[in-house]
Amino acid sequence: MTQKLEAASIVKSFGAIHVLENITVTVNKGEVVGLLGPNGAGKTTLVNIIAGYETQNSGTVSIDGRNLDGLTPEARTHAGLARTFQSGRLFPELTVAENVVLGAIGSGISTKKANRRAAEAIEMLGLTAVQSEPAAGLSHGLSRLAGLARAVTSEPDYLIMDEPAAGLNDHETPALLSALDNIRRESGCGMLLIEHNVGLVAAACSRVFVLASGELLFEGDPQDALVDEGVLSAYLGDATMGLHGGRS
Amino acid sequence: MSDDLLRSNQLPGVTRFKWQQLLGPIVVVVALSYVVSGISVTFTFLTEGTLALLVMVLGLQVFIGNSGVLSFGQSAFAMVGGFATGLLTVPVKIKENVLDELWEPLKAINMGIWPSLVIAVVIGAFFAFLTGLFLMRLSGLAAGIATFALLMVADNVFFNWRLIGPGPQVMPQVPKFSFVDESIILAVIVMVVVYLIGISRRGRLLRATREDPLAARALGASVWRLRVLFFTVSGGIAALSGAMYAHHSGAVSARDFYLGFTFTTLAMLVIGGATSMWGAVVGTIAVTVIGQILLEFESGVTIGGLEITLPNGVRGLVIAAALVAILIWRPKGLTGGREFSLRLPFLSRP
Amino acid sequence: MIQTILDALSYGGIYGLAALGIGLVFGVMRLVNFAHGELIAIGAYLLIVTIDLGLPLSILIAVTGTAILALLMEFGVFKRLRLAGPAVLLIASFGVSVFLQRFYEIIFGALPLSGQIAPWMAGVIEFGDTTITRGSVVTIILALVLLSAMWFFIEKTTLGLQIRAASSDFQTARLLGVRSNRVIGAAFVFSGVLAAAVAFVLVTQRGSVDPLFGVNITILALVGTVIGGLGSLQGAALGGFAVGATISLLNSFLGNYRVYTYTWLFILVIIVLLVRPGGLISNKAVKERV
Amino acid sequence: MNLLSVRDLHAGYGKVQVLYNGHIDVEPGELVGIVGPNGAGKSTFLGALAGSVRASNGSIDFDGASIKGKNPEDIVRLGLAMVPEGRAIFTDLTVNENLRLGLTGRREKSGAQRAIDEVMDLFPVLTTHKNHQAGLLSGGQQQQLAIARALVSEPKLLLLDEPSLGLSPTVIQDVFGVLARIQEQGTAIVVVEQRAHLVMSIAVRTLVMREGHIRATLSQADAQDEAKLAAAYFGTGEDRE
Amino acid sequence: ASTSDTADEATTEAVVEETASEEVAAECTEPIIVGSAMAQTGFMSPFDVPALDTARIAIDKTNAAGGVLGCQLELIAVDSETNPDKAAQIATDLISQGAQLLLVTCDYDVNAKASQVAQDAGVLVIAPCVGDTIMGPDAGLTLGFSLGSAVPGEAAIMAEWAFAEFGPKAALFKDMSIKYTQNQCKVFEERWTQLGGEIVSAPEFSQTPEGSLAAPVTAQVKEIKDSNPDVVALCSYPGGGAEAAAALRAGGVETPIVSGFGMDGAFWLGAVPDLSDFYFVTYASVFGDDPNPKVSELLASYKDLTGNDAATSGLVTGASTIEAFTLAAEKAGNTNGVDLAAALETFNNVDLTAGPTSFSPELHVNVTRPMAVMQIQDGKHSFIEYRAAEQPILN
Ligand SMILES: Nc1ncnc2c1ncn2[C@@H]1O[C@H](COP(=O)(O)OP(=O)(O)OP(=O)(O)O)[C@@H](O)[C@H]1O
Ligand SMILES: Nc1ncnc2c1ncn2[C@@H]1O[C@H](COP(=O)(O)OP(=O)(O)OP(=O)(O)O)[C@@H](O)[C@H]1O
Ligand SMILES: [Mg+2]
Ligand SMILES: [Mg+2]
Repeated sequence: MTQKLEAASIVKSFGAIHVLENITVTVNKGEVVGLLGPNGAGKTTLVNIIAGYETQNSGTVSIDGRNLDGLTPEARTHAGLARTFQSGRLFPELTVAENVVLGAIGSGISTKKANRRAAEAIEMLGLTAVQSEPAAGLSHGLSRLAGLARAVTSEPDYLIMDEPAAGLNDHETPALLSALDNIRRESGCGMLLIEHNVGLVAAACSRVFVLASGELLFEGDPQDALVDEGVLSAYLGDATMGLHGGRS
Repeated sequence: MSDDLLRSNQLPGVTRFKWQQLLGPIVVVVALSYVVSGISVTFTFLTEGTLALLVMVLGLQVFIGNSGVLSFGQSAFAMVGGFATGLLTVPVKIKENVLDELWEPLKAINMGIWPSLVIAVVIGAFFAFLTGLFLMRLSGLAAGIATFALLMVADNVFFNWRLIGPGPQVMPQVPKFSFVDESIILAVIVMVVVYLIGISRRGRLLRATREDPLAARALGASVWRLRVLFFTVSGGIAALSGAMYAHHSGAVSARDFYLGFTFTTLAMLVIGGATSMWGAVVGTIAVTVIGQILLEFESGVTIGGLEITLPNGVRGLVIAAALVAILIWRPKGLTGGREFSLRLPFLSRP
Repeated sequence: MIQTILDALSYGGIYGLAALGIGLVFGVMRLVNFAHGELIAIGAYLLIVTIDLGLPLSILIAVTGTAILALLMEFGVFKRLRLAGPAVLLIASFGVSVFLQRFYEIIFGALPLSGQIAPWMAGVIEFGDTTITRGSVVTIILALVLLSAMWFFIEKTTLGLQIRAASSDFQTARLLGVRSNRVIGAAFVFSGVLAAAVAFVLVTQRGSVDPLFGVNITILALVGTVIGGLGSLQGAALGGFAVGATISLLNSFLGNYRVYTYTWLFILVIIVLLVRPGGLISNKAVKERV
Repeated sequence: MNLLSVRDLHAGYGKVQVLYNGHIDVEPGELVGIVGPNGAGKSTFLGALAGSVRASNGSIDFDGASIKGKNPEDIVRLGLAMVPEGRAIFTDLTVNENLRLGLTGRREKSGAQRAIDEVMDLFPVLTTHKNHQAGLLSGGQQQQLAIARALVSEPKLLLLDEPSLGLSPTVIQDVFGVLARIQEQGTAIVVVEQRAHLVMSIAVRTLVMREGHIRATLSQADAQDEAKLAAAYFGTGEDRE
Repeated sequence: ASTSDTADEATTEAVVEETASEEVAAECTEPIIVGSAMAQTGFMSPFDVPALDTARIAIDKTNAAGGVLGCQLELIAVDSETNPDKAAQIATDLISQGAQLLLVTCDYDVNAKASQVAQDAGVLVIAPCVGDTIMGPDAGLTLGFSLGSAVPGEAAIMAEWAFAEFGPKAALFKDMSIKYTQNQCKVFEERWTQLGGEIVSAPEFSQTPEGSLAAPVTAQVKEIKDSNPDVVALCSYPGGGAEAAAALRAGGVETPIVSGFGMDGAFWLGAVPDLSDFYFVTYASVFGDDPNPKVSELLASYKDLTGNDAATSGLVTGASTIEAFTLAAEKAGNTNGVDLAAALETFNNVDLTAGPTSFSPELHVNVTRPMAVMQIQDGKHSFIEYRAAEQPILN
């Protein structure tokens, strides 16, 4: 049996609003998978369901065949999941280093090892200069990186990232890309990457899912997605715009 | 990242044990206690009472400071501790005179202060654990009000139920501590416990839940379990404080631990800075000092040949105003919520 | 039985009214204002001290005075603590509360001041076997009228919207042009007016005022505000009402175990909170998204 | 005459100095961009203009009067509106209420409803979620709301801090389309953006910030020159103005 | 603020009568310090302040008459703010300053800690107007006394007088919020049934620590009304007591109400306009019609000193405290706490302003002393008679 994170046949509605209609998304261990879709498509909701912050109406979430339904977010973390938040959610009064190291402490890694993991993550994501400062004072972009660093220190089997590159500029995203690649190669974890930066997704992912209005619009190779008719009309529009500027 | 930094396990910006953070406050408390209590019997009395309050504030700090959940419930556990030690140590004859409706088996018991303290702490922690199982499901203001409800229930029960105490009366003749040293030792033990549990892995995780409970869960922190654990410890410490208070003043009654006590100790915590053990120490000292100075002024103080006497009633007024002023001046408390440090004088701005 | 319900209604009415004022400041500012009780007390003092000028003038003075004190509290203390956490605010409001209690004691003495405000409110209306005091009827009507007025003001007017915005994110509201300090001041003024209304009802009932006049009702109304529903005025009024009515009902049903009224009341409070942490009315449940 | 003219502006948080020597000129109907790496001080610069970050030194003249040291609520009433970074919507109010609050700083009280209708047309999600609690919107929807809220005040000068954050590609197109339109109608705009290409293609001038200083000013033509851009960004080569 | 009173030169006749000491006043180097840790602010202050004032008056008078054992008395009073712990600290301080007599708050539950301090230091401690027999050996306070008239006597008088006046069916309206009111109704009930009366209903209520009703009392009033009593014994104190009285009348209970010292004074009448048929048993009348000349004289001095009329009659105990101390010291020949206590324990109907006063080694509070029965009619107070308990109820 392949080792994978699977959200199978997920249905979710908030009252009358149907957000996810029978969505199945899988992430194999060691694989980077993209999740695309217009605003309000249900991407964050799906992440919340996988991580245990929302309960689906039906469908199951499992890791390596182990059913996670009904488990609390913290239990899912101990089962090998880690996530970042679309809105950052650092611990504002704690220092950046403390934020990062807590990722490891929380999943029960020894203090010594936790410190080493944190030091590596901090260095890898370029946070060394601010590591002793309280997280509250971070600029927007740095706080997103710190959130990512916090998630990776827990040595997860599967890492879900909700728009990690939002607020990073065209020069910083390549650095993020290589950092992600590093992490994946070292730990062999599977990654689910939510992004609106299609270029980043195309470069990082071996597969993408495209959600729109709660339905799965596309699943497959990222390059194919970029030219898919449905994806273009629902999501990308004039696709080049978001990527490289150049208004015609 | 240089290798020796890694080897010495000292990642800058990360919480870790520092001798000065523990010893600094202890030295301050011990030195101050001996110096002040040496002045006169009155000051010995004041010192002892303040140490009992300090233990309470430390008990509050360990829960409120680390979890960020406002709790009024610790006063209920102080009440439990005070009553427990009272019932265990008051002479049998006094119980017959004053506690006529007391449950028979309780009437006969009489033991020394030290075993009684241990039992009081255990009972207090037990009650905190029991109630914490439920109350710690709540957060924010709901938790604040629920713990407040706990205090009201405790007050109402202790104030009326003559089977387990003196009802609306005081329980007199609680044996007193013989020396100030006893209070000092207890306070130091509590300071060590509070500091160590605060910087422990669980303490750090609880602080993460304080900042953002939802994000903390994503790191694997069970908010409820952590809170229950710290609530229990805090309840045990509060019970110890209640018991120390009883052995300090020689009497105990439900109203000793009611709103006045609750808010005085909370104010001490907030004024010192709720997020550090040092804050609890500084807050307790600061509020006591202000109160004592005003008391002296009320009796007339001569400054540079000028006799200044405050009229009665102004003392309470000025203390309240001073507390509010400190909060306005330093909303994070006098220490800014940081632990003791030799480099930073504690009054430096955050 | 009918009598019991009538009693519960009228007792609940006062607490509902008190909770409305607390709920206004609490709902809008997330400030648990312990010093609300001292607003009630000053209202009562002013009524008793000036009643010789005639009831209408006396009420006018009490309402104005209470509103001014509320404003002073805001500008003197709470405005300066805008960025402080809830624990700090709570302790500060408690400090203000104690300060004012001492102040009243110095000015008016520790002994109660007594006087007769609107003695007609003590009279009873009888329906066959059951009776209800006129004061209770007035209280319930007053509570309903003020609740509607406040609800309209907060939910439907622009100033109300600005108050809510300023309290939920002070800095951003300013960026949009909301004069945050002023609109929050306005909310305090209204809470002062509501406190004066409670003072009127209470003082006609108790006949005297002392420095601790407002403490108990404030504590209970605060609890009511929270169990009623965070941030909702209807919730606050309902919660206050529920607390008052429960006290009254427990008092009838507990018989000679009445002294334990508060024990049961507060156990019920805990149960309500555990079952509905957001309060009884969470229609406008302010949820948090991850 | 310049609508906005800033000289020698210094700003920071408490004792921490973050912005040094900030300067910018914006004429009516101009769109000026600001780019720079994380932590460069871009948001601080905008905040100082809008009055939410305290400026310690220098001058800010807006529409012929100095606004340095003024309160944000007064500045917005003069016609300078800002879309802050990270959405800053009122999460517990409804979408509609958020929009109505945008009217507070509006100078002309007439036409308010028309302005709201217009932005609702621009961002259809706002109509569908009109009476929903804003905090429940998705990230990108919230960002649209934040932009819409600033638009209803119809300011003379609009400051946007990373408007594209979290927006999907089509919506980014829409937003920049709108910016181009209101710019044509005479509104001046300052945009902080991470997507340098995006902003440079429509901005007359783009300031490049690094470490609290404005290191370069690039023209629209420069934007096509990758080497020049990179140089300005990373401080290699001739970036001093 | 602390106050100290020493003698002026004027000489008035000594209050000291029979027990005057044989010894000639030795050369007295230092004044005898009387320390007060009573409450000058807070909820006990309405009781404490008048008593403290009359103690001051009595000290001046004593000093003018030559003092005690040839020494002048000096009063040092520090405000305890009705806070038991502050009181204990102040007591410690006063005793370390050499206080030979400590005055404490008129409520045992508030003064217990301060009293214990004096007890442990071997100093005589007197609570001028505690009305509970606990103040004394029962609580381990062999050096603790009260000059008050205790509930076993007070409530017995209430029962005896009301039984004689109104007949056999009584309702109790019990305030459960403090020990004093609980005991009051307990004693009343016991004495009433001893007399052959019947208790027809006995509902309870409580007040909050701040002194207002904790819950409405309509149900209780109805219970009382339905039981159709001849008299209602109201065991309470204002403000909740006043609200309860108002509720009785509003609820249609028109029968006479009898109460105790707790309901003394006119300050609470605003709650019950035009109250009639209300009776209470207390120390003396402060409404100008008390037949005891010592009381009238004291009330006059009190008015001179403070400018106010006394609110309640508890103040007579303040003066009596100093009178008793003086007599005891003269008898003991020194101011050692143990000797003073022994001297006080021999008091047998010693005539003080508060009335004839007796103590015994078991009982350090008076229960047999006559008390004033007062009436309120149309909101006006008047004195009826002095009356002693025929049979105090000690448990
Ligand atoms: N708790 C909730 N109650 C009601 N509606 C909700 C709730 N949570 C999400 N929604 C709605 O569900 C839809 C999907 O939201 P979600 O955040 O998952 O979108 P998304 O794909 O992450 O979008 P974006 O790219 O903008 O972040 C949105 O329309 C949102 O308003
Ligand atoms: N509230 C604050 N308190 C203290 N320092 C702050 C605060 N806000 C920002 N800073 C500091 O000011 C500097 C500039 O931050 P700013 O937010 O202006 O950067 P930015 O250019 O907008 O970055 P980004 O592109 O990541 O948003 C950073 O070093 C940051 O740490
Ligand atoms: Mg999203
Ligand atoms: Mg920024």
